[in-house]
Amino acid sequence: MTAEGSAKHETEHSTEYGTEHKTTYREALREALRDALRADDRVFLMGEDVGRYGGCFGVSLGLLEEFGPERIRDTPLSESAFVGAGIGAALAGMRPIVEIMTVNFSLLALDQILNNAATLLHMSGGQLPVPLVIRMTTGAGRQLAAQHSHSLEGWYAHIPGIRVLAPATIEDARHMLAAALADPDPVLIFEHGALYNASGELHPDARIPDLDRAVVRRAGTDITLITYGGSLPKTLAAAEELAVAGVSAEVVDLRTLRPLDDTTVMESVARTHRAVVVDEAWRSGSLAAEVSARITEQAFYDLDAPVERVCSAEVPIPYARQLEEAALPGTAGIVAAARRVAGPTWSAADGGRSPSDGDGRVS
Amino acid sequence: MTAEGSAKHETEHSTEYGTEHKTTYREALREALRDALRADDRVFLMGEDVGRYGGCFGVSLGLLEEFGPERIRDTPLSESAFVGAGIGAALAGMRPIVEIMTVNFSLLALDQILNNAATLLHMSGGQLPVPLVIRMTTGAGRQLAAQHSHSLEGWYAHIPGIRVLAPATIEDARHMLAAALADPDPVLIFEHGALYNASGELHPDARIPDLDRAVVRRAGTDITLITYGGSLPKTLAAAEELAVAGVSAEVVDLRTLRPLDDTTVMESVARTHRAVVVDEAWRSGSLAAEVSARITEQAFYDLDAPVERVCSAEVPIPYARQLEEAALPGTAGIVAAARRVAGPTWSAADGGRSPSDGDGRVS
Amino acid sequence: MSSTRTARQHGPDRRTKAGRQAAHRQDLLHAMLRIRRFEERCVELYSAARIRGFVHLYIGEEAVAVGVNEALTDEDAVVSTYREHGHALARGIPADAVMAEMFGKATGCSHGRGGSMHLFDAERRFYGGNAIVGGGLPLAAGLALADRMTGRSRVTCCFFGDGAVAEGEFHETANLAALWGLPLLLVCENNLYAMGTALERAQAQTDLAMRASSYGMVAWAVDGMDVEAVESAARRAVEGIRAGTGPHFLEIRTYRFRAHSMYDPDRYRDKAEIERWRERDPVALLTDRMRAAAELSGARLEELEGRVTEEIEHAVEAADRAPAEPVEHLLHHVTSGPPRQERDEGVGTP
Amino acid sequence: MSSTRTARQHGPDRRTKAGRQAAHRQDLLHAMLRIRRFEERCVELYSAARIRGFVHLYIGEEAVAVGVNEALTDEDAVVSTYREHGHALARGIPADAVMAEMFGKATGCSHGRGGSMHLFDAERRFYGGNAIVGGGLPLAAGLALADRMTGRSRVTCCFFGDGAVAEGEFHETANLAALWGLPLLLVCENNLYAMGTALERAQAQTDLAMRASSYGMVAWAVDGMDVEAVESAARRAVEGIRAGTGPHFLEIRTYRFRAHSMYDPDRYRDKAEIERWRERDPVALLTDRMRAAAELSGARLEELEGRVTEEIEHAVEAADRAPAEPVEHLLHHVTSGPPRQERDEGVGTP
Ligand SMILES: Cc1ncc(C[n+]2csc(CCOP(=O)(O)OP(=O)(O)O)c2C)c(N)n1
Ligand SMILES: Cc1ncc(C[n+]2csc(CCOP(=O)(O)OP(=O)(O)O)c2C)c(N)n1
Ligand SMILES: [Mg+2]
Ligand SMILES: [Mg+2]
Repeated sequence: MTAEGSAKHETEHSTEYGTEHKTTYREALREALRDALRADDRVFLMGEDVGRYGGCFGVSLGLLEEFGPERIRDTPLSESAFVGAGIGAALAGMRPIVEIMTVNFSLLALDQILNNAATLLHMSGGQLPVPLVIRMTTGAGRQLAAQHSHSLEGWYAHIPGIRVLAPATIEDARHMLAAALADPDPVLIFEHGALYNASGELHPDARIPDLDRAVVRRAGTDITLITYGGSLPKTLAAAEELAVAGVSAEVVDLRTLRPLDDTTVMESVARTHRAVVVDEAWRSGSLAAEVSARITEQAFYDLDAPVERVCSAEVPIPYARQLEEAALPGTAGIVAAARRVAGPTWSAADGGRSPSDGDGRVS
Repeated sequence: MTAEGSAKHETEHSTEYGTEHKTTYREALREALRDALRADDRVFLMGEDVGRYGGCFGVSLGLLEEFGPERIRDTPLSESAFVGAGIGAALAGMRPIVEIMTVNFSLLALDQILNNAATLLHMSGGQLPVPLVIRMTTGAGRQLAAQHSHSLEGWYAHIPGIRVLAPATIEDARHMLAAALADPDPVLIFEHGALYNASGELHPDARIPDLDRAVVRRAGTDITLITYGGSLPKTLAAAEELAVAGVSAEVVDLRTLRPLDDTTVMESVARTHRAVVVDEAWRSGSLAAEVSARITEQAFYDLDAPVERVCSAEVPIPYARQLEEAALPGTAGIVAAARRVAGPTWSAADGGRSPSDGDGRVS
Repeated sequence: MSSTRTARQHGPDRRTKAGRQAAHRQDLLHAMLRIRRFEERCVELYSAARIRGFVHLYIGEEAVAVGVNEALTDEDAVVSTYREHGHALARGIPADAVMAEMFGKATGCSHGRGGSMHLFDAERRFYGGNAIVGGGLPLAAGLALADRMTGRSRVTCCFFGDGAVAEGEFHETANLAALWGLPLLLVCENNLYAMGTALERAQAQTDLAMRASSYGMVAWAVDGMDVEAVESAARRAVEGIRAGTGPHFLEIRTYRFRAHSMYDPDRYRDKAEIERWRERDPVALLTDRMRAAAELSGARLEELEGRVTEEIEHAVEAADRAPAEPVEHLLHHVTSGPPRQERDEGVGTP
Repeated sequence: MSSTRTARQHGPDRRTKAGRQAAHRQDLLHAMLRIRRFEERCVELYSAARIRGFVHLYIGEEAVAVGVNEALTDEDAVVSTYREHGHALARGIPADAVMAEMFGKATGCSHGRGGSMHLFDAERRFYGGNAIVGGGLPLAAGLALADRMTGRSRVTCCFFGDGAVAEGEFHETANLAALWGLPLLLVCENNLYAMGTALERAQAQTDLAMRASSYGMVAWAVDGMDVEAVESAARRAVEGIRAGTGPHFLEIRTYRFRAHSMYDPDRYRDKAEIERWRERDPVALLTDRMRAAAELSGARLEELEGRVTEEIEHAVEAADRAPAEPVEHLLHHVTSGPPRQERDEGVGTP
């Protein structure tokens, strides 16, 4: 992986998930935590099983030994209380990093996030910034069934006053936290559960990313594929397949889900004139809808075809492997959508939805 | 008001908010509750202050006296527990109507709604339908400040397995409940707080609405204004203003926010070729984004201009009147957006956003 | 605390014990009168539509805010509810700033963004103003946690109602605070009702102090109509907290004389019950006690009332004259730093 | 309960008191063995990747499910957690249906949609299978409420862990149930850990029965390794509930011999602690007791084990052969009735 920072349209030439072994997404997250804890006494990590257990996905393993139980603070199963406690501690000058095991449990703390963390600054007329970072795992793909497979980061991206991040690469896993801690306002970081074991090279002179910018992970000319988080590897794989078929796909990684970087998206669409948005959330009301709506609003006259979305089927994610796979966006589905949108057979007449286009829809 | 039921594109000729006095939105809701309680022993109403107090907005006033404290059941301030109890009671054969005072407090029960009510049927392989109705007040406009002014029905419309309703008229307030109770699955009803005092005539032979259908509240030829709930009166007022200016606006009331009735929307857009979506939620990630994305996906080649959205400013809704008004969609803003989209000055060159178009944006 | 500083400039001789007691009682009386008269004025202003939104009056409960506040220093923190005019005024937020906030003016203590339910004052460590029942509790635990972690001996005081005890947040926070030994003073203002729901119809166990003590924290009940009883209980609790014995819980038994909010027709309470409680009006109770001890002359009371009236009328006039927060500032303070220029932060047009 | 019906066909003479005791103990032993062997087999199948997702073993805690279940009738309801194989099997869901569910097959008790964490059986009033800690509690209160309102004398039994007691849902549900006198049996499986967090690091008050009794409900602690002790406690509690004395809480002190889940390296517990608890293995404890009373011969035990093995191997083979739920059925049961044909319910392509 190459470093990417201020360069707006820098391209990722290879992501190498699962090939190299220099480090993993999990280790990169851990190193970022270690750095932050070493750099600033006000920083502490708090959440369920972050200490003795080492984090439910092993991200904080070893940190308790280095930083002790005050700063690597195990909490009871009380999501609302310990997230709220993070808000209060931030108000009182600390720099808490609160881990909610997974997005699925974050609903229990949503009131605190929406009505306190995101709101106090404005409601107090600017008196009370909340420099809080909340990390959580998101996403499906590991046969964990309906209650453990949500992708709700799009909901959080609806909330004014907070920043929402989705590190999709090892670089971002390594460097986003520092940027998040530098933000005076609440930042939510969504780590996709299927990425923890992703391994790859970490460039030594990587810099802290500009959180206001999306990044082009792969340059292309025929179509823009817009995605983030756990869907990035699938989308990059789809782009490779499309290349073989003669379609040059540009892949934009949103990285920051709030505020969205319209500029990077629109500049890409202005070049390719076609776009597909890939998002693991349920289709209706997904972040993909927002991206699609913005493209329509801002780049309508650049478009040669309607924006399409590849999302999860609107079903509680089932346990059985074949059902789960059918429910989630996959490389084949992305390729099919991109071909519909970009393909030479596209025509206004059938709206690009000829029954034979193999998009895998079932009734 | 005229009755509307199965007729798909029936038009509302006058809404008469605040003019006639035959009944009010509040009373219509109460009559619907009374009917339901009389018709079916399994129906009961449960929530904070629904009994002795008469409901925080007075909707259930008098029902305790008629039906007693078992069926008009006051609860402690325990949103998660009493919503969950509604789910359990529904599983055991009751037909509970749970009132959450306002959408603002529903976050405390969101886990129960998403992970139990919406999920049990599918997760159990079809064994456990949850015939539950949840009512709550939504929306801003009464200077109640950030924590009491949310419009989060769009979040709920993201959840597979539930139906989401937004009665915008006295007719719908009167008749949607019966349809909701007839649904074997969970139904959420969002009552806009600014509508409770709306008064008007209730047609005696109004029928139970078809919950799968949106409805055209005003016929028009030049542009489609799509909205729901508390924004309907403002949108109808905007349509009147537009008519004076020579723009014939069709107004579609979505009514059911999940599942969305694409047919009614697309048929209208096919006629008018232009659309504006009005939604009181914050713009990013709003239901308006979903409607816009669908129009792009399904009616791209019908469009003569990009779909626009008129939403709330992305700010915790402030208390001060002038700030709140500036934050919320209003008739002037809808008119301005519609003129941008439909107006003769529209051109591809400036994307319709010439700085002088008076859309009231501030920096 | 600073709220009573002006009162302290006048009155009895503070060099004798009796004089100190008399002077202190005058301070307490003054602090309660400020709240009482401020809110009575608010009722008028609400009727005149100068104040809007939800307004929850504290009338009848003044002894709680005033008594508890006596035990706190300027370094301590306060977290409150939507029924918080009393807490804010006792804490020392100027009446001007509170009234301007109720008017939605730029000079308000939340710059017009909060209104009655969301008063803030970072400098005075007054963290608002929370309109989600129970929503302030976790936050208060966090303020206390920061003090614990940094070794400061500050106390965080969190006010909440009897209704809030039913919320999961109460339970989670009580456990967390007791588990971690946080310097947190939990003040439950038990006014016997949560809106229209009487305590015994909301709580299986109505002895709330007992409920709290089941978390392993010190907890007891106090007569909330007697400001001196509240003060001494709060002092004892705060001492315990500063001594490192962890969170304390005070169930303060009080009563609201008015309806829940301006919208509430108050149909769920017996008029006789209200009358019985009015007989224990905390202002009258203290006034009578002072009169019995010959600590308060009619002239002195008149003077106090005069000072209070003056302060409040000044607040009303100042609020009236104050500028509205300009609409152009709508997007200020959504995030720190200059407002984002993004398209998606665009303003809807009214 | 039906789970032990097959065992009842054999064994000691049930006409004498001693015979009845021996026979009953054999039933209990059989029920526990089924769970133990079923899960041991699951471990193998998980290693072989035939079972996926999160799997939480109940090994060591069998006496809780089996003992409590003895007190319930077919009309009663059960709400469980993600650690629920034991509850499901004790309740009488056929091993075939449970195993097929773990395989994700169409014949599974949730048609492959739930997996290990979400077993359901509407007919047996087994309401799952909830993977949100504390998430089953409010629902259980609702099942009980329906019975209360319709005057049925059924009981709802809700299992949950010691960790769940920290969640707001526990508190809200306990209060609601006590306030309304609901026929609810709250069974807290206190295995001393919530994942890697020991009870004393999660609860300020570790006497959970005492905590529960602060809501005004009957509550006590029971030795969870002794299935007969659990059974008699559960019977007493269910009797009380049926007699109309409202919810009861049992803190059942138990221990999981295995890690929290298949992913857990179990670094947070002392090996010696685990060994100490293994000495009180509920299966061994009962076996020893029966041997001491000459109620269990080696041959009889072998026969029981053989029957259990047969049942489980049948379940594995059947699950193996069973058809997968077709991908075309993905959208079934999202709502009742035929799946909606809407565009927005379209399926993503893998
Ligand atoms: C979570 C939540 N539920 C419901 C409400 C509506 N509500 C506002 S105040 C109130 C009563 C609270 O009673 P209590 O805690 O006793 O405080 P009091 O008003 O008596 O001071 C209710 C139900 C709310 N604001 N938040
Ligand atoms: C709300 C919520 N928070 C966290 C988790 C993750 N989690 C699953 S099981 C568990 C431990 C629960 O412990 P306990 O209640 O004691 O039950 P046990 O596993 O010991 O049977 C945790 C933290 C969850 N599933 N739900
Ligand atoms: Mg109260
Ligand atoms: Mg446990």
